[in-house]
Amino acid sequence: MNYSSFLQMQEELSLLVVIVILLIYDIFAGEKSLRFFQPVAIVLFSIHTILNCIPHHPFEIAGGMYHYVPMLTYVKTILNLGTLIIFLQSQHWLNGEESINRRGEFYFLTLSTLFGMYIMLSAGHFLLFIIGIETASIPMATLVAFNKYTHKSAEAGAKYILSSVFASGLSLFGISMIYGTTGTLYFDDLSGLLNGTPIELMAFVFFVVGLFFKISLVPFHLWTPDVYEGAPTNITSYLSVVSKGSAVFVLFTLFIKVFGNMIDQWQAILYGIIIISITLANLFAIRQQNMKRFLAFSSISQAGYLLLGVISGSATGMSSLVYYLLVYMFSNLAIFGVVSVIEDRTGKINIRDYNALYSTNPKLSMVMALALFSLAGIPPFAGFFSKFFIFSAAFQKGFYILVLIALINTIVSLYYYLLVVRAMFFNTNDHPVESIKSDVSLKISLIICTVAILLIGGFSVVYQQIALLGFGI
Amino acid sequence: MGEFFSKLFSGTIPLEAYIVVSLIMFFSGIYGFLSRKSLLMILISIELILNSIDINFAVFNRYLYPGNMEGFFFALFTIAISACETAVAIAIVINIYRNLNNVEVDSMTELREPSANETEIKEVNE
Amino acid sequence: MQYTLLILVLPLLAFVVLGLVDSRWKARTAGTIGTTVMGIVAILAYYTAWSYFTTANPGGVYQKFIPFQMEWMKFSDQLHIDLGILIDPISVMMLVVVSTVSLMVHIYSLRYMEGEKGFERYYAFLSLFSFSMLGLVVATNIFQMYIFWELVGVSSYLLIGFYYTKPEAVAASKKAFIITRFADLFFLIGIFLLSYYTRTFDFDVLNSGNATVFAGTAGLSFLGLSLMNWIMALIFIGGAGKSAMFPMHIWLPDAMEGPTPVSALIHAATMVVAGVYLVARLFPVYYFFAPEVLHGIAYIGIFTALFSAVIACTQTDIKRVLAYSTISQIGFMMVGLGVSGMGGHHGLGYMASMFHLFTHAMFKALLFLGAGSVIHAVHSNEMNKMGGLRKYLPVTHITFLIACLAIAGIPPFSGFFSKDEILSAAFEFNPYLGSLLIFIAGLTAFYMFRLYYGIFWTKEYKHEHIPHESPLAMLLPLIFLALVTVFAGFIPFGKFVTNDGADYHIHIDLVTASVSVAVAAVAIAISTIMYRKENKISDRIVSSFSVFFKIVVHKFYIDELYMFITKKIVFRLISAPIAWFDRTLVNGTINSFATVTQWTSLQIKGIQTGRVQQYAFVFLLSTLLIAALIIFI
Amino acid sequence: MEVHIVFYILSLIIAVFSVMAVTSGRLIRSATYLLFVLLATAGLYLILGYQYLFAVQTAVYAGGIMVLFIFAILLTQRPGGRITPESVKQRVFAIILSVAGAFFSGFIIISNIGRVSHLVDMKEIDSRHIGMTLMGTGKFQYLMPFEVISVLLLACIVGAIMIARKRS
Repeated sequence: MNYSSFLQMQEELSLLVVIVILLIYDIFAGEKSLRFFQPVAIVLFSIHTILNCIPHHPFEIAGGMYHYVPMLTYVKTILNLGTLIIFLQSQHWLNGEESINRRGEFYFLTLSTLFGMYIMLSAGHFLLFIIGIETASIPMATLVAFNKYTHKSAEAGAKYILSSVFASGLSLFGISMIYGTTGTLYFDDLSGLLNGTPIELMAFVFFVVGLFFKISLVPFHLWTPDVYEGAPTNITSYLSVVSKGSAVFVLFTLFIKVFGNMIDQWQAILYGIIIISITLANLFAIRQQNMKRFLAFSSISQAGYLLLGVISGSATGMSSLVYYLLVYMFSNLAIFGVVSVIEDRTGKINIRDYNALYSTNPKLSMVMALALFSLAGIPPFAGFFSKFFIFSAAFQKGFYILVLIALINTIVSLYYYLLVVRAMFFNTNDHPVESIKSDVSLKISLIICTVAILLIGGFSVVYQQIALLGFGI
Repeated sequence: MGEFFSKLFSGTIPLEAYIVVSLIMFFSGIYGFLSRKSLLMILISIELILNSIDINFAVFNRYLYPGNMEGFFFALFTIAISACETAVAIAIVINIYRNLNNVEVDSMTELREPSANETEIKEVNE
Repeated sequence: MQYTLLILVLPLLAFVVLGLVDSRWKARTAGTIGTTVMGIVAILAYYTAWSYFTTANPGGVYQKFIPFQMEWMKFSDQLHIDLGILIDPISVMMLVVVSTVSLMVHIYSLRYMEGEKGFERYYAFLSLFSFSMLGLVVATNIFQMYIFWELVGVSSYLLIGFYYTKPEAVAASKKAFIITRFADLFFLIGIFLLSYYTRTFDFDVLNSGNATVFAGTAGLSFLGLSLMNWIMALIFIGGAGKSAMFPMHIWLPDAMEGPTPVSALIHAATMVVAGVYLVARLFPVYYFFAPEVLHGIAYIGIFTALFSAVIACTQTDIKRVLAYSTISQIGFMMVGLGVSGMGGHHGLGYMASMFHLFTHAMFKALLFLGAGSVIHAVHSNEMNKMGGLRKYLPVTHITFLIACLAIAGIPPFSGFFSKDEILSAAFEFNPYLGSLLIFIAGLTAFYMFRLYYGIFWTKEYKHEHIPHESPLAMLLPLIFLALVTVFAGFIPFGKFVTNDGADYHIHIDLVTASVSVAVAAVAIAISTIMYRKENKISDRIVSSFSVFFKIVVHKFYIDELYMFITKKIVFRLISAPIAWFDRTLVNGTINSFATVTQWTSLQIKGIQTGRVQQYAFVFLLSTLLIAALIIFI
Repeated sequence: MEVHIVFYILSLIIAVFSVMAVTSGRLIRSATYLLFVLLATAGLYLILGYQYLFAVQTAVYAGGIMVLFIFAILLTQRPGGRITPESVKQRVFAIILSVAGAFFSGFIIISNIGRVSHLVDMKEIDSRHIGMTLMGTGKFQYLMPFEVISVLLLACIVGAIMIARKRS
């Protein structure tokens, strides 16, 4: 019994320390000192992020139940950064009358789900994996229902928990069948044992749809727009960036590590799913009038692009995927930051309300336009390079038609991203959103995103660092 | 006929029998989830789904891989997970009840694709 | 030549400064900053050109310089994206063209755009556009070119949509952006394929004519065309999108909704010639490895030239006439490239095409700015609201006339020289092609003078206010460009720009020249008869039924017959249907893609009902289907 | 022999009450049927020789989850009230899909499980062994998930309380 080996799980332990400190602070601090709760939380979490951003040597503990590879540090850092930005963006909302009593819970629950994602990423065993994924999704439902006195949020929470439990039921069924045919749940052992017999294929499909659900791929996406619309905006961005990002990465590692022998089959599945995800989501996105639903469909189609990195199953695919994730995160968070501040201050959430935003809030609309251009993949913004890399990764593996379809879809997506740009810059409005004075933390978050969108495209260091680790799974 | 019965009652209970039982439980759960209107009924169906998976794990472990206790522990932890899910789900259902004054799944349709007609699209897209 | 970096950095800085301060400065300050910066850039470009052309050909052949190069993105060990500045004859020439026209537009806009809302923003976008166009021109590799290529698209989107109170302008900007982006898709696929097989983006390597670079593509073909042909065709589609070749030309006429100086900058001299520049840049690759595509380019070019020249005859919006004429002239340039060979006399087409690019940029910018001056005076784009303006706008009139003569190919104006070289090259390639091209040149002369007479002669339109000549800031660019137009033809262009870098002495082919001048003169004459004065032929016919005036009548009958043939038959039966085809079918097809997409998206909304059980149903059904599919298939 | 009879009885209970639990018209009856199913499942664990699992199943499900259900039912339903019946269309679709799913997966599993199945030993697994396995850090030992799930439990408790607690 080597308990001290657990001490090697630096990232998880340090996150737990943050969680515990915040929990104790929230419970025992008086009214007065609670005023500093949010700054303290953010500072603590930033320290945690900074402390854990340097990759170290790979190791595994608990008999291979927990894996660490350097690439995970990058992925976890990306998730940390995303969470940090969301914390920064949610300040004003949390200080509102309705939610101020629950801000302690907000941080606790968010960080718990983040912890779940950590575990999910590092797991080397299906049990630990399932616990991780459940930790990442069950408390998430309570976050979705966070504005519990509003009908929409409550409904979104219920929809999320029901869909999520249904998905995890199917997933668990799949795992039980995997266990039934192989007798082990360790990823390392499984890779040699699974070789695509019918029962394994069935088990695989049942298992993997649980992840597809989390990534919200068509046709497992139906919950997404409803939940995105109903959830508090900052939670929506958390769902669309952090939760989705971790799931995509895990999907990649599982496909390679556990289901490597079934590569033909899962490539076939992904092939179909990528096409319908991108296309259908684009078709839906065109007609949206609610900003959050719009972003939901946009993020579904972005998930399709992310899977292009997975389908290649190569080292370039992996590094392009992580890079794409990074860029997608900054772009999406910039948009969500703007959307959340506008919703928070004015309650306006329709795209029509964004008409002539530029005339009253030039900076917010500039940030938003930049991020939209980045998502649409227009050079020289970061989004272009990430798309280019992920397309080349798929291209190199011979998915020509798939890349072509994805490329054509970028035109459709350009069309609807331009709808928003046009609304902000070109359309007229008798009652535009009034001029918003954003708080410091939001400003910081938006500056971080903007700088990142501009710089990640401008300097190759980031990509090279990621590519250096190559196939670190 | 007699042979069939003697076969039924001798030797070990076949693995398939357990699987059939668990499948019945699983798909009754699925049926309940897909068809019942009350949110609480849906939760009950979920319990059935999760419970049937526990049986799978326990049986596979006992019959096929008795060497170690993977399935046993998986079942054990699944019970804990389903307890968590139920707790949270029930809290959310009660919250729904507060907001809607009922627990019917059909009344949760405020979040949906707006029934836009063509003119609205034109308005947006010009 | 390190200072060439400044050519890129300065406009970018100007954009950042003007963009960030938004409305804090007075409009005049912003305009002055933008114009000054562009002035410096122009001076730098001229200096670069001067020092390059005087020093860079020690052995009679121009060398390439890469004064600045850095690695930007490293994708894999062999494949990396660089950012650099390439100085060679065509890039230097383009630097001069872009910076000159851009400077003129900057100066012109000081007064033209005066008082417009968002004046500072306009200058910021102008700087951004100049930056991206200059970056495109000096790109050292195809990827850098692509990046700036797209940036040009973005900034032109912003500029065309500048009049955002006009819904047409907004729609046009989006259309322009999306169609060019669609074309760029193929460009990008071409780049994908090219880099995949050659492992390089560098123009230097690609243009070396070294077959080993393309060894990876040897023997590969698809649908009967070799892979290299496919790649180069895909890349050309990108160029065709930006250069408005048929059938992707439809965005250009619509884009005329933008401010007129913007049209002068984007749609005359810079963005639309990017496609020509792209083909010229990759000319050795086209010539050695994809000759079929090169010939295809010539045919697409001539078809587009004819097609849009015919349409130009029917337009009444003066900017649209100019737009179609631009498309037509770019078709000429494409023909020049398409028929060209490599080096010496064979490279005539290439040289001519570049020459025409240069002269066309000047006189077309002049035409657009002149049109802007006219629009400024009468506040309308429609030809029937003009007429008789020569009295009120003397300077505009003269400069416009010079430009018209140049585009019609009348010596000694610059257009004559460049067009004549293209014609000779085309004749050497294929006499039929050459003849057709001469006919199109005649057509050009015809519709340009139709435009000219329509604006400055014919019957005077009753204006509410008496039209007045534009202010000096607008006239100066007109005069400058007119001077360039008059004298540019005498530049020994072959000395500077040829595809092998060696000196080529231009000699005018007298036969071709005289034929083409004659055709142009006849076309102008016809135009004069038809449009110089308002025709009242029908009145005259009524009043001249008297037998005594039979001869006179007879004379008029010829006139009438002639009018009948041209106006009724040619226009109604040929030009109008082509214009209709263009509006309805080509444009309609593209628009219908959008409609179909929207329609589909409307039809499928039923999936998203808001019922969570239905979601679960779809979820399980898809799971089972996927499982069944992969198990049983 | 006895074990067979017990197994068949338990299976029958599970099969019948599973179906009844999801078709019954009254919530409280459904909950009761669910309880029967859960207890019968616990019985199956006993047949398999997993006494510990039996205990956990009984305690957590019957003792914990069922109580939650009863509370929730009492909170949200009028006593004796029936639930609004479902539309026939929805039921038919649900039946078709679940029966199809059951046959599909049953067919795949039964025809492919392909190993001779027999009970090796029905010996009770002693709790010391269970304890050691649960607390170990080596391979096939489960301290790690045990620790991690505590975070899940805590988070769920906090989340559930946050959602369920009344406006203060």
